[in-house]
Amino acid sequence: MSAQETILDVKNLRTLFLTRKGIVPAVDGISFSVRKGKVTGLVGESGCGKSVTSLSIMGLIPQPPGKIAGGEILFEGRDLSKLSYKEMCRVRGKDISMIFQEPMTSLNPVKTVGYQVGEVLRIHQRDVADAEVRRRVVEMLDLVGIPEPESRVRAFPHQLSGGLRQRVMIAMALICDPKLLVADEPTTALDVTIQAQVLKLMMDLQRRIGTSIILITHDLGVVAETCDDVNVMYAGSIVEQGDVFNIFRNPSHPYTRGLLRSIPDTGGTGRKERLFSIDGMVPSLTDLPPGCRFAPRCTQARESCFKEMPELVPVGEGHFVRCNRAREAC
Amino acid sequence: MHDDERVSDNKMKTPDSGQGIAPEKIEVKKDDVETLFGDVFRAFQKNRSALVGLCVVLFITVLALSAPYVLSHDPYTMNLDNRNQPPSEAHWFGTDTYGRDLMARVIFGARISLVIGLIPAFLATCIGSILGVASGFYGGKTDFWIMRLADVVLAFPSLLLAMVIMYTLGANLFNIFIALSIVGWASTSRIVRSQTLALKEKEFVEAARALGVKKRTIIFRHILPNCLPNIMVVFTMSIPSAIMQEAGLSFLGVGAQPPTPSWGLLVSQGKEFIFSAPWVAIIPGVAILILVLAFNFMGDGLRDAIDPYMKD
Amino acid sequence: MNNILVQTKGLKVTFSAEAGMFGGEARVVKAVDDVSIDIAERETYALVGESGCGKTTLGRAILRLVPTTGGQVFFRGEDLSSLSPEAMRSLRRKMQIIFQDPYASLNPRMRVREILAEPFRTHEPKMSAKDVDERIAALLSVVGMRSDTMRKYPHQFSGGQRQRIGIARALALNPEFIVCDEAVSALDVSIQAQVLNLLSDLQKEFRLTYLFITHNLSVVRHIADKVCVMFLGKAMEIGDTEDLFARPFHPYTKFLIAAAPVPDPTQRDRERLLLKGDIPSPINLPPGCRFSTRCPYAQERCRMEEPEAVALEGRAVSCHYPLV
Amino acid sequence: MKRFILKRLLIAVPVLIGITFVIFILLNVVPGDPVALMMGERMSPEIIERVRHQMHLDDPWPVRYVRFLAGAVQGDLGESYKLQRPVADLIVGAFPVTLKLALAAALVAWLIGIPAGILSAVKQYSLTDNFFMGLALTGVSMPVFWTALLFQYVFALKLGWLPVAGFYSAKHLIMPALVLGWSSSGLIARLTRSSLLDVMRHDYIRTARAKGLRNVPVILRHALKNALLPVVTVMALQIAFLLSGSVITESIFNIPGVGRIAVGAIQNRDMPLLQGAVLFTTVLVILGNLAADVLYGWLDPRIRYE
Repeated sequence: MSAQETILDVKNLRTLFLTRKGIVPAVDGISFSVRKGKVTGLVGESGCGKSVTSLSIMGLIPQPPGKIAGGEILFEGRDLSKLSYKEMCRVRGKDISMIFQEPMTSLNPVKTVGYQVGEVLRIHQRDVADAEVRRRVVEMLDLVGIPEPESRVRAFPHQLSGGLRQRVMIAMALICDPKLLVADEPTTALDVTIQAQVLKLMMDLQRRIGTSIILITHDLGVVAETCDDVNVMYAGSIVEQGDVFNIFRNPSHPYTRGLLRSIPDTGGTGRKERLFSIDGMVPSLTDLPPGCRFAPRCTQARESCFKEMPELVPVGEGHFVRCNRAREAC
Repeated sequence: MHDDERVSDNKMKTPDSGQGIAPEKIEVKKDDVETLFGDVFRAFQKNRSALVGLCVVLFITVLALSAPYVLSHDPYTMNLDNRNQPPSEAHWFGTDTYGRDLMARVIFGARISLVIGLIPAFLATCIGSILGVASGFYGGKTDFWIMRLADVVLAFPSLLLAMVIMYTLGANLFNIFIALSIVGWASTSRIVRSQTLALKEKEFVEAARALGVKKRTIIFRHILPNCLPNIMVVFTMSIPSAIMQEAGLSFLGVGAQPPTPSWGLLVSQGKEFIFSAPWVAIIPGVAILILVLAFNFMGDGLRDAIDPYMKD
Repeated sequence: MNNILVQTKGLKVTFSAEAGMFGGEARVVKAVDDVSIDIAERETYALVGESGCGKTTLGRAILRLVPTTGGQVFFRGEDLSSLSPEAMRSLRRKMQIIFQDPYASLNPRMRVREILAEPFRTHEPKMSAKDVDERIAALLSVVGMRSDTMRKYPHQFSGGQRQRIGIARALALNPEFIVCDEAVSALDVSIQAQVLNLLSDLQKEFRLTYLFITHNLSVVRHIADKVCVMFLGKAMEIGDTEDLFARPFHPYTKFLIAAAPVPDPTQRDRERLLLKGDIPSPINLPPGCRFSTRCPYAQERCRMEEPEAVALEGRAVSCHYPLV
Repeated sequence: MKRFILKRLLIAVPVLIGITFVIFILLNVVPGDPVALMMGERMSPEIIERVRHQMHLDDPWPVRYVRFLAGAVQGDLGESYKLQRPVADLIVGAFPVTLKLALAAALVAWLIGIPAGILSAVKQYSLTDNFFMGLALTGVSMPVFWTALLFQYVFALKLGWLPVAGFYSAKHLIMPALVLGWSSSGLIARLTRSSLLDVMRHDYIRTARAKGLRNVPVILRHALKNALLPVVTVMALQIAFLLSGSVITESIFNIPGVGRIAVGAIQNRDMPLLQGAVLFTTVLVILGNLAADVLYGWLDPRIRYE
């Protein structure tokens, strides 16, 4: 992975939440990088820390109770976690932008769509004329496939369907030609046929503009369709990292394997057979087991797995696994 | 039930190979238990100002209850040689226009304010909750008419409505109960109604309907217990407003009548001498402020503790 | 062929979008519009479709949890609308429901014991407290939970565990028919697999019939015997699962299947079938076929004339030009 | 939007009829003979009976109610027993005074309440927040009549800045408006704070931050308008509160407004005058609520473009 130019390097990031029940290490020492012009996936189940990672990159962790407790977020060599508030504001929306899961609630209900998209331009290019903003907004809405963009700029969010709202979010995110787009479950709230449209749109635009994308999702199908690199997260840390083909063809962490086998109907064969399922449940982040976090649910766990947290070790080219048994034949 | 055995038989059966249905271990922390009492308790535990409010209320209550046994002066005994005396060692709060001990009158006044605070607030909360739940749960015409009735009551400035009721019924303490209960139920019913509407759509209510649970049972088993924390908050919040209303009515001469030592009346009687003997009017006012503030602190604390839970 | 357990004939449910107390044109949403399905005993029947297609409403209408405006529901040949309220109440023990949201479906102020005792208190008021407790313990073990969970409150459990409690409640009265309304949609994949396995074990164990409502096609393909694809209140295509997935006759079915992402990166460059536009608002349905505004094969006739369901190789297809 | 306003208007009609009914019933079942009260105890029974008949007080109550309604619609609220003048004239004469007081008080309440609420929300849990919220809670816990006396004592007697009572110049308005507005500002401040805090938790605020917008513009452009929507409604409800409060304020500061008329009418058992004053005030409240609803609908595009 290092061979190619990277745009973002996350090194040993730790994000904590201070709650009444104690310190919650939502993200616990994760490292990954995003290659220029590629789509990097963060995949995992709820509570694994994937959204906290994205908010940490954006500097949008609510403080308090959240806190970035360590590590570096190197964006083109600059550590974002060390930037001043004002500097970070100049990065957000311009160099790095973000789209969120809920298009229903992520848009301000009392402002027009045109205003909200145009606002990004106004923030980052102060001298731009109103007519120019308007022209760019219409152009952008057209680009993301919103019909009749001239009249839609005056629409309010509640007048649009969920799919169109998410397109507005995408227009908003891309209007300043960001170098990195962070997409947090961008299609989870959408219907299947709309999801397919939006994913295709994102991929087309990505290819055209060359933006790098961090795609956060729990849906392995979406990962397989879109990502170049994949990071599988479990209970606040990355358990497997690698090229999408490696991950799907040769999943090396028992959790990744379990996840893939838990999907009903892969390949359309196993109807009516029992599904593979991972026993038990994700450990509470306030009360993590001492060794490998997956050990209590792992069918192949040995004694040593319960004692110490394994390191992320290479098992192939650009393919890393956090498992004691990774090097054994799986 | 012809096929009882099916489930019972299965009881002894060990789940096969465990994949899907292996029993899971669950750790429980005892302090997590979700009861109304638990909520209220935690509210006071967490919120220092709520605790202070509670202590002040308790202190005033104890004082008011023990007043006849502790006080050396009688609140009704006049001493015309001793009119409008400033606070002194013999009379800590001074004396009023008729030479009565102001401290005794203020402390006895606490009894009125506490009773006025609790009883009409309680009645209003009960009436409002019942009508609110009925309105929200049954909907349709019931809802329409109850809510229009609430609109009518809410359209009156409440003090004015209470004044008119007192005008009609005659000015005395008992009628204040009635007037304040009539005035107070409407806002409670609106709050309870909107919460009932939200709860009615919840899936656990639908599950009860799917089981064939009767409507009335659903109300008492599922709707009301979930409204209760909010009803508690509304109740606590309506106590201070009832106290204020009584004081206002008595101040205007349409509430408690002399020589009853109602705080509002005390301020009203003292206002003639605000320039010569300001303490006569100011001290009972301070008493109102302290008691109302204490109740407001309590209510605030309770709401802060309960609201975040009710939101999700 | 198995016996029919549950049947709907021309079922209709309409909602008024605006309660018109003072007149004013009440806008009507046809949430379920003339749907007829037959669910055979011991099979899993899936209702699948996107949001607003009426699948959830249909499930609730079958259980008579929402009022119907037309058509009939039969349970073992008995018309439910002809039953007295008392008879309906006692029939409820035969038909149950499992909900989507494991957090909203359990009363937060009741302990697990009270939640699971409710079916018995409703239908077996004479049962002793000890018997009820025994039954609850048995139920908990059936769904794979320990009986000491009885003392706990719902918020002390994870989503998957809560869903098990919901399943236990549905099973309490030994029903024959269970509506699973998006029962696994809110769960993570690994937990979803656990619950799906549990559901199919229980089906074998207790000879259950499921109406499985979901938007997730891979779940449908895994669990269902028969599928009804719905779009804006109407059944577009009904058929046996394997058959329907292998060779969809209705254009909507075809595009719906094609839209689901495939968890296999080697297939990412396959030709993609994408639908145009959005799902139309259920308030102003287009004239003619309601799918015609999105359908790439739509002809003049489709925009004028609403297609009737026609039988085609053992399937029911509501399309003028099925893809045979 | 038109539908929305129409619906509100239609709901206001039964409420209006309801309040006239309630007022009528409450005031016409009052024990004690108004005529006897008006003419003194020593008048002979025959004359009293004749006057009763002349005033139609011997008709059954539904007839009297309908007559009252018909009169009220035409602006005829009867004649004051005590002052022997048309009630409508008395009230219309006094209304501008009350209106001035209520508006001045509302201005005070908003000018104190809204900025205090915003500051508290922005600096949640800080010293500023605690200070303002403590002040607000004290504000709502102070009885208006007592605050008024306190102000009189301090500003009129001790400092001599303002006149004690009466209503002759703008200077006379300052103290009553402050007293009345102060008690209402606490409520506005608390509501503004909680509403703004609530809005700040919404997803679209995070979106605005993700655009690179800084804190102050996020609040001004994205949070404030949404947060003030519920405050607008409460400000209209405050009209009821201010009118209610003006009953006490007017009688303490001896201001010749509608509130003082009502209190005087009670003291003199002047039923038509009391009836007129209450009806008038209540109609004002309903109009205020209606205005708030319309304003809310106009401010919120989700309703405006329905």
